[in-house]
Amino acid sequence: MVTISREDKIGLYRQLVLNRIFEEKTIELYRLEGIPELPHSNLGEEAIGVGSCYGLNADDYVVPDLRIRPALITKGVPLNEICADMYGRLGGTTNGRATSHHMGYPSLGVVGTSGIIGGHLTISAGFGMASKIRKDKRVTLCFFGDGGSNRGDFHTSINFASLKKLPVLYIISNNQYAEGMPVESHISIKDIADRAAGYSMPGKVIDGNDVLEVYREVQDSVERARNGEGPTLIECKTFRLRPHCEAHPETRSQEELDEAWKHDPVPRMEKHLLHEKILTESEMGDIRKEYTRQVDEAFEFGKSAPYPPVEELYNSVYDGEAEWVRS
Amino acid sequence: MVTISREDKIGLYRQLVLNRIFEEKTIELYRLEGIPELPHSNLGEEAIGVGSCYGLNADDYVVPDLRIRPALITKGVPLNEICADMYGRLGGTTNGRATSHHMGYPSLGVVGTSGIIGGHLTISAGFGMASKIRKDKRVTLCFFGDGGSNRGDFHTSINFASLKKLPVLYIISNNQYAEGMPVESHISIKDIADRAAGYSMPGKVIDGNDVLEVYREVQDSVERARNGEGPTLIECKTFRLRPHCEAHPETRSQEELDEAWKHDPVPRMEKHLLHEKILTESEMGDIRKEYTRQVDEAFEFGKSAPYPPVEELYNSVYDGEAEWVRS
Amino acid sequence: MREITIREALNEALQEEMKRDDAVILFGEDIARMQGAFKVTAGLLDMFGEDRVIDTPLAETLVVGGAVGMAMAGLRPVAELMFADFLGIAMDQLCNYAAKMKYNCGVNVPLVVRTACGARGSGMHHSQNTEGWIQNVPGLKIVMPSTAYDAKGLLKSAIRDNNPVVFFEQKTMYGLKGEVPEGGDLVIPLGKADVKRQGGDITIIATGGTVHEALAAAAELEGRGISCEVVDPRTLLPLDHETIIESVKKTHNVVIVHEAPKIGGIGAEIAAVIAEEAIYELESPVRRIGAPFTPVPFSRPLEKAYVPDRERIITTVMELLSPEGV
Amino acid sequence: MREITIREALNEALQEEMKRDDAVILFGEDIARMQGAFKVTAGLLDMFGEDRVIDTPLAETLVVGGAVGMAMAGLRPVAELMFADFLGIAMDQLCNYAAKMKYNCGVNVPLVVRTACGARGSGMHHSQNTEGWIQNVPGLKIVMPSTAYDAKGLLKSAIRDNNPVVFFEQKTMYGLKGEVPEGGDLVIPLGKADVKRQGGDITIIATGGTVHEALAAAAELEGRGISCEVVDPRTLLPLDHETIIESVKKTHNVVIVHEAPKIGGIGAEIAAVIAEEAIYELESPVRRIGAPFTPVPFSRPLEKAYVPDRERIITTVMELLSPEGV
Ligand SMILES: Cc1ncc(C[n+]2csc(CCOP(=O)(O)OP(=O)(O)O)c2C)c(N)n1
Ligand SMILES: Cc1ncc(C[n+]2csc(CCOP(=O)(O)OP(=O)(O)O)c2C)c(N)n1
Ligand SMILES: [Mg+2]
Ligand SMILES: [Mg+2]
Repeated sequence: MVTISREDKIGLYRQLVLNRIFEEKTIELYRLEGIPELPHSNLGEEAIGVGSCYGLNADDYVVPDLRIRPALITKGVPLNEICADMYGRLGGTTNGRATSHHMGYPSLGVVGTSGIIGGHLTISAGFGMASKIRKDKRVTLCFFGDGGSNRGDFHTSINFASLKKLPVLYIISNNQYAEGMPVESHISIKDIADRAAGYSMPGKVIDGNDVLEVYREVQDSVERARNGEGPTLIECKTFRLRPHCEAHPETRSQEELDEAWKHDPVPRMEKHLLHEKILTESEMGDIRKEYTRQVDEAFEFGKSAPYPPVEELYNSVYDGEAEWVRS
Repeated sequence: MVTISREDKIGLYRQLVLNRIFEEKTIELYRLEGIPELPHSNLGEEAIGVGSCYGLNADDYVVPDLRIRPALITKGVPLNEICADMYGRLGGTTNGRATSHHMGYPSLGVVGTSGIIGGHLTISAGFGMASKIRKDKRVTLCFFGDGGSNRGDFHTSINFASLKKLPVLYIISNNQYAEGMPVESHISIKDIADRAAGYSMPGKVIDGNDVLEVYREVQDSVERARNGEGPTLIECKTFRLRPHCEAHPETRSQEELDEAWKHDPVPRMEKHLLHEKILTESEMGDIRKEYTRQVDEAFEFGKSAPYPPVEELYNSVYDGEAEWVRS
Repeated sequence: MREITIREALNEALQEEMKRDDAVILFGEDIARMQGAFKVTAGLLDMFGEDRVIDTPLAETLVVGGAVGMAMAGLRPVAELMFADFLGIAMDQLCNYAAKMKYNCGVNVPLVVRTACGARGSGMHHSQNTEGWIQNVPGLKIVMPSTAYDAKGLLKSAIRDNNPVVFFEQKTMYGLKGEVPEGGDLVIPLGKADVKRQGGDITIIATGGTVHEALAAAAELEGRGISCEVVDPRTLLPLDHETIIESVKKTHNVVIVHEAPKIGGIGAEIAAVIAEEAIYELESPVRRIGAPFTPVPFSRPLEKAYVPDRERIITTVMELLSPEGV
Repeated sequence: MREITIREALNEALQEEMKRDDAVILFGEDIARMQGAFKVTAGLLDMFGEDRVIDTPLAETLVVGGAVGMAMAGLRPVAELMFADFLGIAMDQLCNYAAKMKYNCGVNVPLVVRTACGARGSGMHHSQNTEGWIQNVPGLKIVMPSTAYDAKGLLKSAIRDNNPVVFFEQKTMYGLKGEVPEGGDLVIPLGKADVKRQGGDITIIATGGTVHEALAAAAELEGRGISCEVVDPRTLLPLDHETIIESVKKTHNVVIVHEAPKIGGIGAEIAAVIAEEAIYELESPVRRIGAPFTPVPFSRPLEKAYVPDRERIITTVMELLSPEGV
C-alpha cells in the first residue's frame, strides 16, 4: 500500500478545498442570479474525484460523469474554462457549443463524455484497449454513479476489460441516490463492487468520503493496471448532500441529511491535518482565502466573457470543410 | 427436490427422441436438398429445452432463443407448423412472413423473439412483471446462450427481476461456443451462473446433458418463482455438437467432438431407463419409429404446403387497417 | 372553454385511460415517487398504486424492453423515456422488437413510449428531436402534438391503439395552455392532420413546437397581405397525405417546418410526398425549414439561432412569394 | 482490367490501409479467427496479429462503444457490425457519442462502422437496410457502394476520414465482380456521386444493390427507345446535390430507388432536395421506389415481391414517360 507524504496530504487537502469552494460558489450564484448550465452539485462527494486523480500521470485518461468535476479540476482543467463553458461563453473549451458537464480536455487526458449517462463505460474500455495495443502504460479512470451502473454498458464493458486485462479503473460514486431513487430501490445488491467477482476481477468497497483512503486504494489499483494485471471495480460510498440538481427541491428528511453532513470529507481531512500537525487552522484559512479569490475570478471570467458569434454553431461538427451543415 | 415418476421419465425420454429425430432430419434434408431457413442445430442440447419445459403449466411463458426448439416442441408447438415456417409456406404460424427460428405461439405461452440475440432478456422481465401485477402465478422461462449472456440486457434484466422478485427463470445453454468464439474467449468467468450472486439471486450450474437434472432443477426454481421468491439463473453446461449453422464448416478438432459425443444426452437417458427397467430396447425402438414417421410427415407437410400469396406480405404489420403499408 | 396546460392535459389523459382500463400501467425512471422529470405523472402513484405506476432503474433497454414484454403479455404499458435523446439506447427493443412482433408472431404490442424532446438550454444530449430516427421503421406509429387539446386526445388514442406508438412531447410546451373541454371522452384519431389556421396563399406544414411559430408567422404575414394556411400533421407516421395535398392544391405554395435537423428529417418525407402527388399544383419550389445539420448547441445565442423560429418562416415565405427579392 | 469481387475489394482496402497506417485496427464479432460472417476480413489476423484484428464478445454496444473510445484515443478502428439490423443496439454509442464528440470537445472520432445490409432469405432481423435510421444524425457520414471499384476506393477514404463513417455493404453483392486496378492507391472522395450510365430521357437515382437493377432496367428500356441516366450517390451523407441536380436538369424526369422502405428512407431526402432545387426542371412528378412499409418477409415469393427490382423500375419509368398508359 502507498504511503502518503505530508506534501501530498496538503496537496489533496488543497484540491478538496478548491472544489468545495467552487461548488459553494456555484450553488450561491445559481440561487442568486442563475447560471445557464443547471448545476448538479458534487458537494460532499469531492474526495472521490480528488483522491482518484491526484496521483495520476499527466497522460492518464479520465472519463468523467456528470457529478465528478473534482476529477477534472484535480487533473488540472483551468477554472476559467470550466466557468466559461458553464455560461456558454467564449474562452471555454467549446466556445459555447457544449456545457461544462461533459467537457473533454484532451491535452490533460480528460475524455469528453455524454449527458446520456452510462455510455461512457464502453468508451472507457476502448481507451483501455488503445493503451494495451500501444503499450503506452496509461491507465483509464472511468467514473460513474450507482444509477449509471445500471446501464447494460456496465456489463459489456467490465466483461471485456477483465477478459483483455485492460488498464481501466471503474470508479463508482455511490451517493445513495439516482435522482429520486434511493439505491436500494434500483440496485438488487448492497455493494455494487461485489458484482466484480462475477467478472473475475477485484472489487473494493471504500469510504468515498475519506480522501486518503480513496487516494491509497486508487493508487493501488492504478499500479496493478499499469503492470498489466487488469481492471478493478471500486465502489466509493458517499452521499449526495444536495438535491439531484439545483432546480429540484430537497425531498429527503432533515435527519438523513444531518447524519450525512457528519461525514463531510472536508472537515474530516482538516481534523486529520490538525491532528497530524501538518497544517494549522490559520494556514487552512489562507488556503481557503486563496481559492475563494481564484474561484471568484474564474466565475467573473466566465460570466463576463463574450457570447460566441452565431457562426460558432456550425464549427466542429465535422473535421474538414462541411459547408453543408448550414443546410 | 422433485422426484420423477416413471411416466414422467418416459415422457421426458419421448421428447428427447422426438427432438433428436427432428434435428437429424433437418440436418439430412438441408444437406440433401436445402431448406429455406438455414438450420442452427441443437443436436446434443435437447435435454435443456425438454427438461425445462416438460413440467410447465400450459400458460407458463417460454421466451426462446435461436437454438432452443426443443423447448417449443415440448411446450406443444405442432411439428407441421414449425416445418411450414421453415419452408416459408402457408400452414405455419405466420404464412411465410417469418422463420420458425423466432416464432411465437401465443396460445401455448411461447413468446415470439428476435434473431437479434439477447433483446429477449428485457422482454422476459416484462412478462415477469405482467405476471406479478396480475398475480396470475405464471412463470416465465427465458432461454439464451453463453454468447447472448454478453448483451447488456442480461444485466438490466436480472437486476430488475431480482429487485422486484419477478417469477422469471434465466436459463443459459452454455454450449461452449458463440459462433467461432470459445466461451473462455468471450466471458471473463468460468461459470456464468456465478454472476447471479452479484444480483442477490440464486445461480446454479447444472449438467445440461442430463435431462433428469435439468427437469429437477428447473422445477425447483419454478416453484420458488411461483411462490413469489423471485428469479433464478440456471447455467446448463452442454456442447454444440454441430457447427454454428449447417452452412458453416466444422472448425473444431475431432478429439474435442469425440469427447463431447460421449456425453450425448439421448443414449445417457436410454442407459438410465434400461438400468431402471423402465423401457426395453424394443420399446425405445418403437418410440423412435413412431417419431420418425411423425417427423417425416411434418417435413412432407412443410415442403409441400403452398407458398403464400404475395398479398400476405402486407398483413399483420399493424393491427387494424393499414392500406398505406403498400406505399 | 376551460384552459389547461399540455402537462395537465397529458396527465388527464393518463388518468382517464388508467381508470377506464386496468391494463394501462406506467413504467419509467422516476415517474412514480418523483412524478416524472416534467411532472406529467403527478399524482398518479397515489391514485393507482405501485403496481400500476412503476419506477425503473436507470436502464432504458429495460424501460422499453420491459414495457414491450408487458404489452405482449396483454397489458397496455405507457413507458416514459425521460428524454427523446435516450431513444438510441432502446432502439433495438423498439425497432426490432416492438415494431416487428406482430409480423413475427401475430401478437399485438399495445405500447406507448412517451418522451420529451426539443431544445431548452440543456445542450446536445438533452435537446434532440429524434422522430427522424424512427420514421423509416415499419410497425411503429409516431405522434407529436402541439396543443393541450391534441395532446390529450392523441395520447388517449395512442393508449387505445394496439400498435406501438412513440409519443413526442416538446419540453418547452409543457406549460402551454389551451382549451380542453372538461369531462367527456376526448379522443383524436391517429393519422389525421389538423388545419390549425385557414389560409389561401401558402401552406405552412409544421410539427410540434414549430406549429406555434408558424401561427405567429401567419399572424404577422396576414398584416403584410399574405394568407397562410397552417397544417399540423400531429401524427407523423402514418402521415395524412390527404389533408396535406388538399391544402397544397388550395394554396399552391408550401413551406415545411420542424425543429429536428432539416437533412433526413420528417420534412423530407413530407416534401417527397408533395413532389410525388402534387407537383403540378406548385407555383414555387418546396421549401423546408429545419435545424442546421449540427448537434444542438448549448449557448443561448447559438441555441436561438439553431431552433427554427417565426422569423425564418416569415423570411422564407416572403422569398417564395416574392421571388424578386423580399 | 483485373476483375475482383466486392468482398475481395473490401479486403484489399482493409489490408492496404492497415499496412499504410499502424493506427488502423479491426474490431468486431468473429472477425479474427472466423474472418467475419461474410469473410471480408479473411487472412488479416495472420497478417496483422491479435492486437490489430480483435474479436469481441457478442455485445454491439461494446463493438461500437469500444471502437469510439479507441478512435478518440487516436487509433483508427474499423468496427464490424455483423448485420445492419444490429445498429439499433449501438445507436447510443454511434449517434450520441461518435457523432457528437467533436462538437462536444473538439476531438476527432476517426471511426468506420462496416455493416452488412439487405435481404437475402434470412427474414426480418437479418435483412434490413437501416441507413434511414441515421440519416438525420449530424456528425455522421454514410457510405453505400455498389461496385468493387467503389467499395475499395470508398472504404479506403472512409478509413482516412477523420469523422465517423457508417459503411453499408449489401450482402447479396459480396460475390459481385467488377474491374479494380491492380496496385496503386485507389481512393474515391466521400460525398461524390457517380453517374453509372449516361442518358437523356430520365434520371434513375439508385443506391446499393438497386444500382444494378437500375442498370438492367436502363438496358431494357434502351431497347424501348428510352435513354436512362443512372446516378449512384455512393455517399448518402453528405449527399452530392450537384451531380443529382445536374442530371435532373438534363433529363427532366426522375425516379429514385432504394431497398429500404420507401416511407422515411433516403429517397425522401433526395426527392426533397430535387423539389427544393430543381422543381421547375421537372416534366413529370418525382417518383420513389422503395420497399413497402413492412418488415422484411422471409418466404421467397414474399421477399422477391418486397425487394425493388428492375421490373418495378421499368414499369415506373414507362408510367412516368407515357402517362397515357403503359
Ligand atoms: C441514460 C440516461 N438515463 C437517465 C438520465 C437522467 N438522469 C440524469 S442524472 C440521473 C441520475 C444518475 O444517478 P447516478 O448515476 O447515481 O449519479 P448521481 O446523479 O447520483 O451522481 C438520471 C436518471 C440520463 N441523463 N441518462
Ligand atoms: C445481437 C446479435 N449479435 C450477433 C448475432 C450473430 N450471431 C448469431 S448466433 C451467434 C452466437 C450466439 O452464441 P450463443 O448465445 O452462445 O448461442 P449458440 O449459437 O451457441 O446457441 C451470433 C454471434 C446475432 N444474431 N445477434
Ligand atoms: Mg447516485
Ligand atoms: Mg453458445
